[in-house]
Amino acid sequence: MQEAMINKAKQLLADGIVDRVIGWKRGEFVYDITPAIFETAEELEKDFVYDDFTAANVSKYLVKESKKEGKILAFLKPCDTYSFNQLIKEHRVVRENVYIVGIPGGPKLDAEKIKEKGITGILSVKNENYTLKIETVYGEETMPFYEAVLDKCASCKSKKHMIYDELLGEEGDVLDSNRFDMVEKLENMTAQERYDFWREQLSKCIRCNACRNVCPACTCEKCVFDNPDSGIENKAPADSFEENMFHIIRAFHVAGRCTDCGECSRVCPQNIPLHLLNRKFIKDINTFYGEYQAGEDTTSRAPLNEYKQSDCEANIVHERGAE
Amino acid sequence: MNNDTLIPYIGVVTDIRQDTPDVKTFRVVSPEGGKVFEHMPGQCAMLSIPGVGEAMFSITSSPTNKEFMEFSIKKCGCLTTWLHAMDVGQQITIRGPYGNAFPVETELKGKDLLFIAGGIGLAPLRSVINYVRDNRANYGDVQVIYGSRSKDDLVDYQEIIDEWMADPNIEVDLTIDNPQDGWDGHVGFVPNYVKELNPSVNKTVLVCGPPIMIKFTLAGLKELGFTETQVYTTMELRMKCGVGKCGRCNIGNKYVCKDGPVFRFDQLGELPDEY
Amino acid sequence: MLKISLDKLDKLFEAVSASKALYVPTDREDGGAEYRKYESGMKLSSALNTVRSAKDFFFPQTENLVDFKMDGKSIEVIDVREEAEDFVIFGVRACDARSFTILDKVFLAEPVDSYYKNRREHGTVVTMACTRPAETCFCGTFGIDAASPEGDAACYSDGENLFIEAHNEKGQKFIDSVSSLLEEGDTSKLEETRSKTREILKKLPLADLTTDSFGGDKLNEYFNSDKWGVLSESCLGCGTCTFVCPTCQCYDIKDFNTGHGIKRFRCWDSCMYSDFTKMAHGNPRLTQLERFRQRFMHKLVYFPANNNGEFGCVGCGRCLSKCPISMNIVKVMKALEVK
Amino acid sequence: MQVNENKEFQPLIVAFCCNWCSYAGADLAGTNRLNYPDNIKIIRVPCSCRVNPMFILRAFQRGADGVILCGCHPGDCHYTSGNYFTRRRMTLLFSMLDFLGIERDRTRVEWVSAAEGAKFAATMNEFTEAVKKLGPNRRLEDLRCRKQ
Repeated sequence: MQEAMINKAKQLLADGIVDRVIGWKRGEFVYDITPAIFETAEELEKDFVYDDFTAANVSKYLVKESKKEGKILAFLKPCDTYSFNQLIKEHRVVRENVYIVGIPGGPKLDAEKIKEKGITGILSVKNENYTLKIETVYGEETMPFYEAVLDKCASCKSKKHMIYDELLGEEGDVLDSNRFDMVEKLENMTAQERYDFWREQLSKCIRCNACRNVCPACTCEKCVFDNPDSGIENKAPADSFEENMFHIIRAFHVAGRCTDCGECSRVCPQNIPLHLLNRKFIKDINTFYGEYQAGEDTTSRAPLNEYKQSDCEANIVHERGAE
Repeated sequence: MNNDTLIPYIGVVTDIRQDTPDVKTFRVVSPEGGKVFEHMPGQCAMLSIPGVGEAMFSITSSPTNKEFMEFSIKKCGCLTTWLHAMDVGQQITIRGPYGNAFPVETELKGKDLLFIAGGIGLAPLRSVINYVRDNRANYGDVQVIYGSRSKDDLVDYQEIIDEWMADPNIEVDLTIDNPQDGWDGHVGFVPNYVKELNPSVNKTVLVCGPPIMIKFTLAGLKELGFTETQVYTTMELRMKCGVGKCGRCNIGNKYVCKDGPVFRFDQLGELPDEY
Repeated sequence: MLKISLDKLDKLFEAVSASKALYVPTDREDGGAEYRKYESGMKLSSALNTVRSAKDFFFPQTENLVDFKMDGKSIEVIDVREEAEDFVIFGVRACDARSFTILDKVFLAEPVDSYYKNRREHGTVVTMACTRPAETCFCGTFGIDAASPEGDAACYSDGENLFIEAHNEKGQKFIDSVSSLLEEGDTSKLEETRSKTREILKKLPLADLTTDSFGGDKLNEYFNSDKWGVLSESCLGCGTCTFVCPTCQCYDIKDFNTGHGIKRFRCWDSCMYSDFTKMAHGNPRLTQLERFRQRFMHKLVYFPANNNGEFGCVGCGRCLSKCPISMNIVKVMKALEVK
Repeated sequence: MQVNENKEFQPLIVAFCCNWCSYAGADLAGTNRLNYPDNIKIIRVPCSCRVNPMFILRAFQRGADGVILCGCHPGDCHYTSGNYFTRRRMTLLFSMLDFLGIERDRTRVEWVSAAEGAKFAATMNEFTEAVKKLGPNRRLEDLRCRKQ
């Protein structure tokens, strides 16, 4: 795939159809991939990479990049196309300035999951029939491919591209995913158990804002948490309340707009399962107001921007199930 | 435990003077009377209203004043708006003094001095000018060139007329940007006025004002034959701690709060252009 | 050297924690490790290092500086400082141990930061030599030997026993307090382990990285480098690198109105944030390029200029594994480096 | 903090009331001399839709033990549709608070018209009782704001 992508990009650059390419750049190790802009065939040859570790969603960069002079080529995985569509809906990107090539997505790998197995000193990782052969400074190790898959890919919702100008490889289908399983599991716990679960998770937060800054739905010019006039601006979770508040508000502000791309959990340095908060909103919206998938189209109204007279009352929350 | 510099003292505001439409001068003393601490001309202090904010201000009164400190503050942000709204008798918190000072006891001693200020930029220089006036024998010629947008925007105008202009030992040249009724003095921007006045290149220059004015004044001075080692200025960046630890006012290897705010232009030239 | 058998480690922890707070790195369910206050039954983490650095112990993410009570026009200042209690941090790695010396240079310089000093004086740092360094480690670049860490006292494991030696009086006190559990041991196997570790350190992918082309005198070469644009283009402007970094010490001072008083607290801040230098009249660092540049220039040029050539990085590798877009000091050094 | 056993716990309740219906309803309850607890702090808002999730959270931060939001009945909004949006927004927020393990009975939305003084008083009495049963808010409080 990487070869095909490089060739496609070189051809589009040569034909003058695009001026720049956004993709992924090789790092020091096998897994530390950085999103990057490429302008020449040489740069592409040298550093462009697309492999099992290129998980980063590049759609958010297009907010800035699509407003620059010229056209940019973006390789979008199925999940990235949802984000991009949502950005079009919100008028955050200039569609005409982006040439989208749809590419097959994951499952992508999580280096942290390999390291969790106690495997360290990683020099190279090879996928041989879904067994990872990992060469390390301490000798060769193996582990099953699926044990190292990113959480966001393990509960993939769709292999289908929502938007593209051209497709490389086969088109996939919307999947019947198990993504709400963990949300349901939590819903079935008692309030105390849920409270304890979230306290343990959210108390790890160091308020680095990585979840917010990576989120393709978080594109406000000025975030409430950075605005001294909002009254809640802060740089550190000084109290457990602030930990809760930050994450409730962060998830709430993207409710109905979150495409469930899973980047928030992927980048969290403290491994907080932030996607669960977003999925809870998605699940609630689906149950209360009918199935809705953000980023599926560019025209429908977001669930929090519309209403029906027959909507359920808020006390549905109180009436549901046991404590 | 020893006192920590981050724990402030209390200051009482005993007098508030409206200098220009958007600048007020506050007189601050300690609750027991007298100054909260001693300082040198050019040094700054952190003033704060708890719950509103804390910011660095230059001390505009001269150290030779033994009774109180004064701060000339322009209304431009959250804290300054609050300060402008307060009444006499209000307590504020104050800590300092911070930063270096103009080298009035070393390099400037015995020199002919030229002060060039624009707008609120007079605030830090006023401390030095009055210090020099009170120790007049230690310095040579003293000239002050001060300009502002209009006559009403000349900070400490009354003091300038009553004391400085009446003082035969210093020369004061005022200018405003645009002609105005009741103003028969010079009209024009400070950098041009400096060139017109053509001061002697033997003078040591202390300049403070908006960045654009400093830039053109420096260029003008160079045209007149001044070198960078003769010109001092005082800087302003965002500060939180005041003691070179919080990292905010870092330019190159210098911390403006600790190594500055007073810099000579040749020293500034060695720093990255990030201010 | 004095030693204790590794399977008796919990006895050592029990003994120490009986008289003072003891913090040890432990494994979390999510695979990361973090320092926790020792309680019976807790297991020492097998991870190489904790996600958050050990700087929290001396420079916590948030701390209360002073309280104010406002009453009409008057203000009361309430000093809330209290003498810290003695505590021990066990299992600090060589990189983090060095970070304390770097933080000392900032916080213990005049005027001394009494909040930091208070905790520093009451904390005993017991370090632990590394035996399985990761690919992200490059402490050697900054002259740190992972096999013989600094700290008040240091521990070395040979797989069966844990050897302890004191580096100063504080460390000696720590050893004396548990001396009944220790016995004199033969270090021949330990020496073998250590030389093995050093062999591995030499084989790590970043072993060749040097600081030769950086330092306090390199300001103009690097500040004006045209590489910053490309390096910073994908930076998200989050604070992950800053907050996991053991040497980043920039902070913010803020007030919190509790409804019945004002608490002035300080918290970690990041030069990567857009409002870090923002003032009423503008911002000297307008784009992410300048903010990104500041962080690395500070570590590689400005800090050494003020501290006899010592760099503001210890090569712990946290930013390498935690940056959301995998941009880090190693990539910056390699890109800028003028050979 | 020591709890005096003789003194019954009195919850602090914040009630956001829309200007056009519920606030007038509260007024009516007052002029009709209907009793409702005095520890209810009413905050008047132009429309229930003005209340953003942050208001609810900050009320808890500042020491509220329960937060109730009152607006016009669906269909009666002075601004035509404000309360419909409120309804969706609060349903999702309350569901999220519940998901985080915050006691669900601490929050409520109630529609009170200008004519329903009695309903206002009854709702407040009932809500106060429900919150009283839960005890002080501990799961969503800011310790710094707790009165010593």
